[in-house]
Amino acid sequence: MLLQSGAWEYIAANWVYLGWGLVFTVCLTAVSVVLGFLLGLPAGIIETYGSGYSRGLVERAGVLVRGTPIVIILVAFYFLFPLTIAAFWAAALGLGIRSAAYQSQIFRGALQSVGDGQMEAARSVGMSKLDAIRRVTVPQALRRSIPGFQNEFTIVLKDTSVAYAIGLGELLTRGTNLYLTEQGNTAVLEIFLAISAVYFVLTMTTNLSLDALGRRFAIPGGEGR
Amino acid sequence: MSAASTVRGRVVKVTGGGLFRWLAFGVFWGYLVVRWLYQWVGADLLGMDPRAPLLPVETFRTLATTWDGTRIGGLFSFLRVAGDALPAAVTGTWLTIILTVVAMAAGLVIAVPLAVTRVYGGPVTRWAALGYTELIRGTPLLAQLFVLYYGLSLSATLRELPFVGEGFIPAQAALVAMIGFIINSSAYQAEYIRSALQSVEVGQLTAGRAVGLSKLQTIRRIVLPQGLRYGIPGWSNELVYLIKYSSLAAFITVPELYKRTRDIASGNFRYFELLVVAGVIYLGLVLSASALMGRVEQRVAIPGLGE
Amino acid sequence: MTLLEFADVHQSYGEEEVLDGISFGVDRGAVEVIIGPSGSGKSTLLRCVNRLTDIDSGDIRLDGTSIYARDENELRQQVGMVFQDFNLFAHLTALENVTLGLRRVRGFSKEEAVADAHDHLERVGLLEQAESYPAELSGGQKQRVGIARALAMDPEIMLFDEPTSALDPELVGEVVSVMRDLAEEGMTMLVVTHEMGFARSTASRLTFLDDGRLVEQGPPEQLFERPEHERTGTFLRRLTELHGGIDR
Amino acid sequence: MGAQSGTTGEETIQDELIANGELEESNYTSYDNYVLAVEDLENGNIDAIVIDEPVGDTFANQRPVEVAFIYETNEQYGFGMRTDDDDLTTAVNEGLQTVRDDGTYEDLTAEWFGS
Repeated sequence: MLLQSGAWEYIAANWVYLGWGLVFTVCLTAVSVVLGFLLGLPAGIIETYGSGYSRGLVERAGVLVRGTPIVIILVAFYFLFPLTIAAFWAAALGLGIRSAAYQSQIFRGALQSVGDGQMEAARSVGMSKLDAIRRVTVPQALRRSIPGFQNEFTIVLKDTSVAYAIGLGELLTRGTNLYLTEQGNTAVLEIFLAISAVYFVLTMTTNLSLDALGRRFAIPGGEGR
Repeated sequence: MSAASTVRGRVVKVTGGGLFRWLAFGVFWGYLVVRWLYQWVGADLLGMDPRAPLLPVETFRTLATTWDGTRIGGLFSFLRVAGDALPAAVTGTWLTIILTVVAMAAGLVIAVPLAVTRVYGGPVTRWAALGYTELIRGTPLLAQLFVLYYGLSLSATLRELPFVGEGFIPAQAALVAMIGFIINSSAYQAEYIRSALQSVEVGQLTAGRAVGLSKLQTIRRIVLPQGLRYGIPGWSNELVYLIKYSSLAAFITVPELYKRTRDIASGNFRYFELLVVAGVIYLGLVLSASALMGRVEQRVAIPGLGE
Repeated sequence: MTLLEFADVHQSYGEEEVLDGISFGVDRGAVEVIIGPSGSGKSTLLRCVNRLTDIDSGDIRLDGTSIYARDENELRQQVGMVFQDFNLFAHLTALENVTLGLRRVRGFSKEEAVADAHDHLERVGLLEQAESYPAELSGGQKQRVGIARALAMDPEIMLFDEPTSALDPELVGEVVSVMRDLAEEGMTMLVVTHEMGFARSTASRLTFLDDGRLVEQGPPEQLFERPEHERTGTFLRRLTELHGGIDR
Repeated sequence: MGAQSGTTGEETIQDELIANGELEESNYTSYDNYVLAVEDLENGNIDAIVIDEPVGDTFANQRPVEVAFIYETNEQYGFGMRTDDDDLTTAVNEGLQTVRDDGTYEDLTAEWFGS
């Protein structure tokens, strides 16, 4: 199956349609990663500093979510949610909660790598445990989580493609729809190569920009990277 | 950056006490094995329909109707639907396991030389290896599967090969998925092994050469043995990921665990029951893989290496 | 007048008895130096005073009231601590390391905190390094910031947990001189150290701990020249060979 | 053989062919949607698909495929609604009735479903 020139014109002609798919993918990624952070950070803190009961609960929930394929989580949110939420929010919720289960591990690892010395120093000055977490260990852990966060960001970006399972109009689903039109099915290879190229560019740019972010927040001379 | 931090999230930590855990694994794998043997061999021997459920589904059905409207009735109707779906789900689980195991093994065979070239190769080979891993890791697995299945219609070519679809060899669609997983997994495994190799102290390499070992010997005898141990957490995490991501094969018509349960659900609309059945089996596979890798990590561990 | 008092303090780690009935008092303004082999429980004893480590039985009293009868954060405002490996807040500058406690614990306003912090940094000779991050400071400078951070809480007693053992030999002097100035200003100090120079010249009393028990206590001259217990003598002789000359 | 999962076409294959052993279960593939099924038919991955007659006719005109034969199941087309949604049901039925009375029903059927 050679790459025919007609195919590229066909894709170019539909760039608006695909363009909106790209917007969907980027928005879905952003919302899911933010949701993952809002749930993942507290979960990570509880798993590091929490008492037996709350820690056990968060750990088991994390194991359950990390042990379930993302496609099942998405379909579950899409079909089982009593309120008729749009497919976008079902996907965002599903991707967000799964991302939280992984981000909690990133933050837990980072908090533990900050070391007990910092917490003891803060407590020895008379700070409460909560204050010490907010002002001393978490700020340092956030800096150390940037590589893990960067990794997670690109994973969520790629996993938005699984929203194909619930027919959400993101990039890959629209690529498939384009392929399934009458003229489209001769351009199938070109369509999926083009879509893959877009994901590749997206991943590269996010990696580069997060690298820059990491450097900007790095503590001078420090191992805070 | 230690090997662990490039790991895509942590390996699923197995919680739960010792005895309970082994009991759960025993029941889980016991049922799977019994079910498989029944389907392959047992059914013909006993002259029964291989797709018939072993669990007392009929009794669940009657109990569900007698207690209809109550909580217990709901439970039994859940068990009936789940019981009905288990035969197909377990057949699909076999394919899920095959896809994962083959892709991990073949992926490793490709990943080790890939990683070694990334760290020790010449400029050209190093760039090629980097290009391959970054390209595969930069695009979604589902897109890669679509390129292989719909784009290249690889399955049409595979279909002509004599052994495809006979006996234990899966049909062409599954082979396409397997190829896709091998390529995808080899890139991620190469990344873990590359960062593991780099966390082996430089001193080890110089020490090897100082003793007179050639570059290749040093890599094989000193750097790799240590590097691969550093790589185990990453590798076992990739195994857990692949078990879950194998569910994407459903979208190129591969009848593995997820596709079979979803097809049943799209027929009887009992999405809750079917998602629970699939979810529980996936969780069982993931926790077993984590426990197994945890044991491997302990047995292979050398004191003071890789903390 | 006794400021700090240990009353039959017991503490064990698993079955191992780390502190086996320690009782002694520390007078206000005194410089109590605790010496002994590693694993003798000296650091553990120190960490019990600000409740970073709990005890199994007995009591510790500060200003006559038990440290367990009050809020642990309030207790720690009165008990400053300097750590062996500094534990400065890695993401904050030297100045911020000191102001954090002033603002969050003592409720100072931003201006008050910065002014007070500058005084304390000046006191330990690090005013110019106020804006540098810990990773940009030498070991000696880090430890002095640690001292300034603890002093900023205006504590009644200062605990020093082997303050110089993580330092290169040539940096020990700058930290010991700050500790000496503090002692002269009348700060009550409980110091765990191997610095025999400091112990001999500045300590008002030496306490020799071994195997979780108080073996001998007395002024430096007595323990160095005429130790009552043979174990004290051998320990001190071995230590002086290790650390070279006596007066540093 | 192929069909869209969850359709009556799939049911026919399951009940009429697989259940009585005429078709090996591994030789049946279900698809997310029937267009993917036709694609695989064209690619040669499967030999035949079971699909609704009108859709089959449209594909036959557009693609290098043909309708082998019609298997009469006298299924009816209908609208799916929530059982407790009475006012929607009455509204749809009334609409259907008016469309049938003024003849638009025949024109649309002719236009979309051919002869």
